[in-house]
Amino acid sequence: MLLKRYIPVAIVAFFGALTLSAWFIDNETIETFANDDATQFFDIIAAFAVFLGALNLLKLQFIKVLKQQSEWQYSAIAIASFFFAFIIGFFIRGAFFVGEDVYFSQQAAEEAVVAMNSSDTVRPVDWGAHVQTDGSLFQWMFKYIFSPLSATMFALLAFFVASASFRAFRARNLEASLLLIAGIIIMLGRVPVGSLISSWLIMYIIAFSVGFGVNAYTRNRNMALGWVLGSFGLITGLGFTMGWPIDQPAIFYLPALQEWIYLVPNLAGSRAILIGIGLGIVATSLRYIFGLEKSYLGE
Amino acid sequence: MKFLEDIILKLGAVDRRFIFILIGLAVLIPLLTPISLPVRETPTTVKFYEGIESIPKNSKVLVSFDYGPSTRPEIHPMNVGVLRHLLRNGNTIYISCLWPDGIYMALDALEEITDEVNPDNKSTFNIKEYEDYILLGYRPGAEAVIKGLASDLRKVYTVDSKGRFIDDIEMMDDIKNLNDFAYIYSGSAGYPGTFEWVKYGGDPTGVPMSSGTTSVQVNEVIPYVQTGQLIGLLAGMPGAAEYEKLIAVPGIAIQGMAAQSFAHIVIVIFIVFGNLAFFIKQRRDRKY
Amino acid sequence: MDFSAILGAWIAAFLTLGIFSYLYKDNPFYKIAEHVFVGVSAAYVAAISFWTQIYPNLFGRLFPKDGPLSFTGLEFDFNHEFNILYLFPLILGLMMLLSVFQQFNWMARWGIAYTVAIAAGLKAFGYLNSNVLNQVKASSVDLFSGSLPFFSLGGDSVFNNIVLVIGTISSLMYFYFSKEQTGNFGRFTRLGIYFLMVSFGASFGFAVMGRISLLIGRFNDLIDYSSPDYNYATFYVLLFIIIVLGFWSFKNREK
Amino acid sequence: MNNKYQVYAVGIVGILLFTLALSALPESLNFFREEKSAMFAFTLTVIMIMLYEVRLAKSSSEDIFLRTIPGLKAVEEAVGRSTEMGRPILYVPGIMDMNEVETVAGVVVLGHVANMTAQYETELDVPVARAIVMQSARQVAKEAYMTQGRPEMYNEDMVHYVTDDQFAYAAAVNGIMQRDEPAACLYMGKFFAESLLFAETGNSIGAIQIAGTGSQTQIPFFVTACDYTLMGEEFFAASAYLSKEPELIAGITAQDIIKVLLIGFIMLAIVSRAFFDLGLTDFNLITLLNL
Repeated sequence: MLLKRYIPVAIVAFFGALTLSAWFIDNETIETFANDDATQFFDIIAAFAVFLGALNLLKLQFIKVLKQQSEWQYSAIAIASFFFAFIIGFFIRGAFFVGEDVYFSQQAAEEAVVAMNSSDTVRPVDWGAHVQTDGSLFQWMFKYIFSPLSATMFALLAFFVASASFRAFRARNLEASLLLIAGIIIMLGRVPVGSLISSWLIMYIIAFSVGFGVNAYTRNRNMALGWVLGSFGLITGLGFTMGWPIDQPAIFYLPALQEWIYLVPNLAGSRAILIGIGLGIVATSLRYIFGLEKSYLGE
Repeated sequence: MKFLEDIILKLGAVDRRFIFILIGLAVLIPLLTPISLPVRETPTTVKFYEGIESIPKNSKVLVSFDYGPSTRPEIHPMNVGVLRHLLRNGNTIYISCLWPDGIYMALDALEEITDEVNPDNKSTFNIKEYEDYILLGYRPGAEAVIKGLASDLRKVYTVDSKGRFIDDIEMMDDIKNLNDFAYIYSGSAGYPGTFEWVKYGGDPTGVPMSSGTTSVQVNEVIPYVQTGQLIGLLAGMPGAAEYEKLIAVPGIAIQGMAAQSFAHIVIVIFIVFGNLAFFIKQRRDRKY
Repeated sequence: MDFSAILGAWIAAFLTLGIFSYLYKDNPFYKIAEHVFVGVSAAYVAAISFWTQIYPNLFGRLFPKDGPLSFTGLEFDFNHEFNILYLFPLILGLMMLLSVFQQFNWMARWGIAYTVAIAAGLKAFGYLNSNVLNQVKASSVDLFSGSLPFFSLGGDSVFNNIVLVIGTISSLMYFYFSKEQTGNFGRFTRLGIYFLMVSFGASFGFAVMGRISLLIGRFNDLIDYSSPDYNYATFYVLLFIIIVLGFWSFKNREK
Repeated sequence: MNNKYQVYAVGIVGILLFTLALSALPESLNFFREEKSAMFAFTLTVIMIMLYEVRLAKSSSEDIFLRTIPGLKAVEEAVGRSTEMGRPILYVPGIMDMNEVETVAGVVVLGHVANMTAQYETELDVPVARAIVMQSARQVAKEAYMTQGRPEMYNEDMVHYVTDDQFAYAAAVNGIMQRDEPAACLYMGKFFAESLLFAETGNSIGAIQIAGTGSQTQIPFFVTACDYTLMGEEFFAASAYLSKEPELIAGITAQDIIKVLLIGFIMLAIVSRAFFDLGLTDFNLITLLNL
C-alpha cells in the first residue's frame, strides 16, 4: 500500500510544490534543480520508457505474425524495420573518418586509404556521436528513410486542409460564415495574388452578396434587385470620381483587410483562448499538486 | 439556369480525390515553370527587418535553429536570410539548436552563404568558423536548455558541435549567459521554439528577440508581437518571401509564392462552389 | 553520385510516393510505408534517447572520469561532475522498465507521479506568467488619452482597441461555466463566439498557407530525385506504383 | 453567499500584506524574489480561492450549477452509438508525454470514457505515443473496469504503444482507423500538426468525432473537421464535469471567480492607464505592480 499508493502521491506533492515554489525562492540549489535537473530527470525516465514502449510494440507485432492474423505480413515488415534501425543505432558505428571524409565501414575506409595512397589512419567515430555525425550510416537512414516519411506525412496536410475547408466552410449560420469569411480573406490576402485583386471588385462582390442576403431574408426579389443596382451604381460612380485605385478604400483591399483581421478581432479571440488555457492549466496543475485529482495513478 | 445549377451541385459534391489532384497540379506546375508575382511587405515583417537592422554593428547575436526537415520549406529561407542580414551588418553569430535535426539545417544554411562553396553568388560571405560564427550545436531538454543559457551558458555547452571545449574558444570569452547577446532570433517550427524562447529566454533576461515561425503558429505567437515581447515576426513562407525582398536577396521563398497563390485560388474556388451548391440545395429542399 | 545516395534516393522516392498513395485510398503501398515508418521510428527514437540522454546525461553524471564510482571500471567523460542525485532518475527509469512484468505493474506509478509533478510545477508558472498575466497586461490598452487616431486599419487606434477589449472580454466570458448562456449574458457570450470564430478562420487560413509550403518542399525533393543523377528514380517508382495500384484496384473492384 | 466574498476580500488583503512583508525582508534574510511579487500574490490568490471553494463544496449538500457543454454530452452518445453499431471506440490521448498537463487531463478523461465503455460493453482502443502515457492509461482503464465490476473485459493491450515519433504515430493511427473503422474517435490531449490527419481520416470513415485540446493552434482544425470540440478551458474542465464530484467541480467555480477577477482587473487597469495618460495620477496599475 505504501509503495503503491502513498509514495506516488507524496512524490507528486513534493516535487510539484518544490518546482512551483522555485520560481519565488531565491536559492541557488532549488533554482538549479528546477531549471535544469528536474527536466533532465524526466528526460532520463522518458528515455527508459521508450524501451518499454518498444517492447510493447514488438510484442503486439510478433503476436500478429505468430498467430498469422490478417495482414500479418505488414507486421513482419514493421519488425524487420525495427531491427534494421535498432542494429544501425546500437551495434554499428557506421562512420569511419579518413581525414575529412566519412565511410560507412572500416573496410571501405581502409580501401580508400589504400586507393588514395594516403598516410591517414582510419579513425572510427565515438559511440554516441555516431547518431549525430554527418555522413554516418545512422544519418543515411535519417536522411533517406526517416525524414522523407515524416515530411510526406506532414505534406499530406496540404491536401487535407483543402478537403476539410471545402467540406466545412459552408455558410450554414453566422458563426460558420464568420469562420469562412475570415479564412478566405487571410488565404487570399497573405499571398501575392491577393494584392492583385482590386478593392472595387471586393465592393461589388459584397454589394452582390448583401443583395443575395436581402433576397433570402425578405423574399422580395424587386427589393434585392433594387439594392444591387443601386449599390452598383454608387460604387461605379465613386470609382470614377476616385479613379479606381487598386488599394483604395483600404478596408476593402484584401492585404490591408487581412492585416486588420489578423491584428484586431483575431487577436482578441486568441487572447481569450490563451487566458482560458492558462487558467485551465494552472487550476489543473494545482489540483494535481494538492492531490485533489489522482486518477492518473489509477486511484 | 437549371442546367447551370446542376453543374454547380455536382461540383459541390465532388469526390475529395478530385480536389487532391487539382491541388497537386496547382503546386507542381508553377514549380516546373516558374512564374513571378509581386510581393508586398506586411508591417510585422517590416518591424522584424527593422529590428535586425537596429542591432548595433559588431554585436553578438544568438541564432537558434529550432526546426527539422519536415518544416524546412517554411523556416529555412528565413534563417538563411537572417544569417545574411546579420553578416552584412558585421555581427557575429552564435548558433544553438533545440531540435536534434537543427544542426543539419544550420550546416546547410551556412553552406549556402559561404563564398567557398558558392563562389559565383553575390550574396555570400567570406566567413570563418570561430571568427564570424560558432556552431554550439544541439542540446536536448527544450526549455531547460533555454533556462540554462539564461543562467549560465557553460553549464549547457561545455563543448561546441565539433567537440572543442568552450573555454578554449576566443569567441566565447565574454559570453557568460544570454544577457551577453545583443539579440536573440529563433527560427522555430513548434515545440520547443518561439514560445519557450519568449517565456524562458527573452522575458526573464530582457534581451530583445524576434522569431520566424510556421504559418500555423502565427496565431499563437502574434499576441507576443503586440506586447513587444517579440520585435516583429516572419510568418510562414510568405513572411520569408517578404523578408527576402526587404534584404534584396530573392530566393526560394519568393519562387514558391506562385505555387502558393495558385493552390489558394483553387481552394477558394472550391469553397465558393461548395457554398453555391449548399444554397441551391437548401432552396430546392425547401421547394419540394 | 555515389551508390549510397542513389539507393537512398530510390528508397526515399518509393516511401514518399507510398505515403502519397494514401490520398487515393488505403492500399498495400501505404501499408508498407506505414509499417516501415513505425518500425524504423521506434528504434530510431530508442537509439536517440539512449545515446543523447542516458549515455551522456545519466552515465556521464554517475560515472564521470575519476569520479567516486570509477572503481567499477565504468567511466564516461562528458565533462560533467559526479552527481549523486542522478541515482533517482536511474531508479525511476529502471522501475519503469520493470513495470513490463504484471506483478511489478505498480512500479510505473513512481515515474508517472514524478512526471506529473514537474509538469504541474513547471508548467503552472510558465502559463500563469505568459498566458495569463502578460495577456491581461496587454489588454489594458489606451482608450482615453486622445493621442491615438479614432480609426486606422494597420496600427493602434481607439476603435481597434475598443474592439480588442470587447472581443477579449466577451470571448473570455464564453468560458464562464457557472451560468447558463441565456438572455443578455447569452447575447454577450454569443459575441464572444463570433470573435473566436473569426480567430479560428484566420488560423485556418494561415494553416492552409503553411501546409501548401510543405508540399512545395516535398515536390522539390521529388523533382530532384527525378533527375538523371539519380537514374530517374521518381519516374520509375511512380510508374511502378501506378501500374500495381491500377491492377490492385481492378482486382478489388467488387469490394 | 456574501460571506464567501468577504472571506476572499480579507484573504486577498492578507496575501498582499504577506507579499509586501516578504519583499521588505532585510538583506540577510533575502530568500524571496521581489520582482516576482505580483505573480506570487496571484498564485496564492488562486490557491486560496480553489481550496476554499473545495472546502465549501465538501461541506455543502447542494449541487453546484454548471452550464452544459455539448461536446461532453456527446461523449456518452458516441459510446452508445458504437455499442449499437458493434464497432470499437478509438481514444487518442494526444502525442505528448505526461509532462504536459494536457496529456494528464486527457488520461483522466480516458478514465471516464473507460467507465462508459465498461458499462456499455464496447470495445476500446487506445494507441499511445509515449510509454509513460501507456502505463498511466492502463492504470486508469483498469481501475475503471474494476469499479464497473467488469475486470474480465479489461485487457492490457487495449492500451498499446505505437511509436514516439509524431508522424509515424499519425500514420499508424490513420491505418488503424481505415482498417478497424471505429464508430467514434475521441481526441483528448495535446496535439500538433497531426490533428487534421486524424480528423480528416476519421471524417472519411464516417466516425463521430469529439476532440478536446489545449493546443491553441489545433483548435481550428478540430472545430472544422470534428463534430464536437472542447476548446481550451472547456477541455480542462471536462474531467471535473464527467466525474460529477463536488470537489473537482469546485475547481471550475474557482476558475470562474478568477476569470471575473481578471476581467475586473483589466477594466481597472484601463481606467488607471487613462488617468495616468491624462496626467491625473503619476502612476498606473501595471507599472505599479511591476508586471
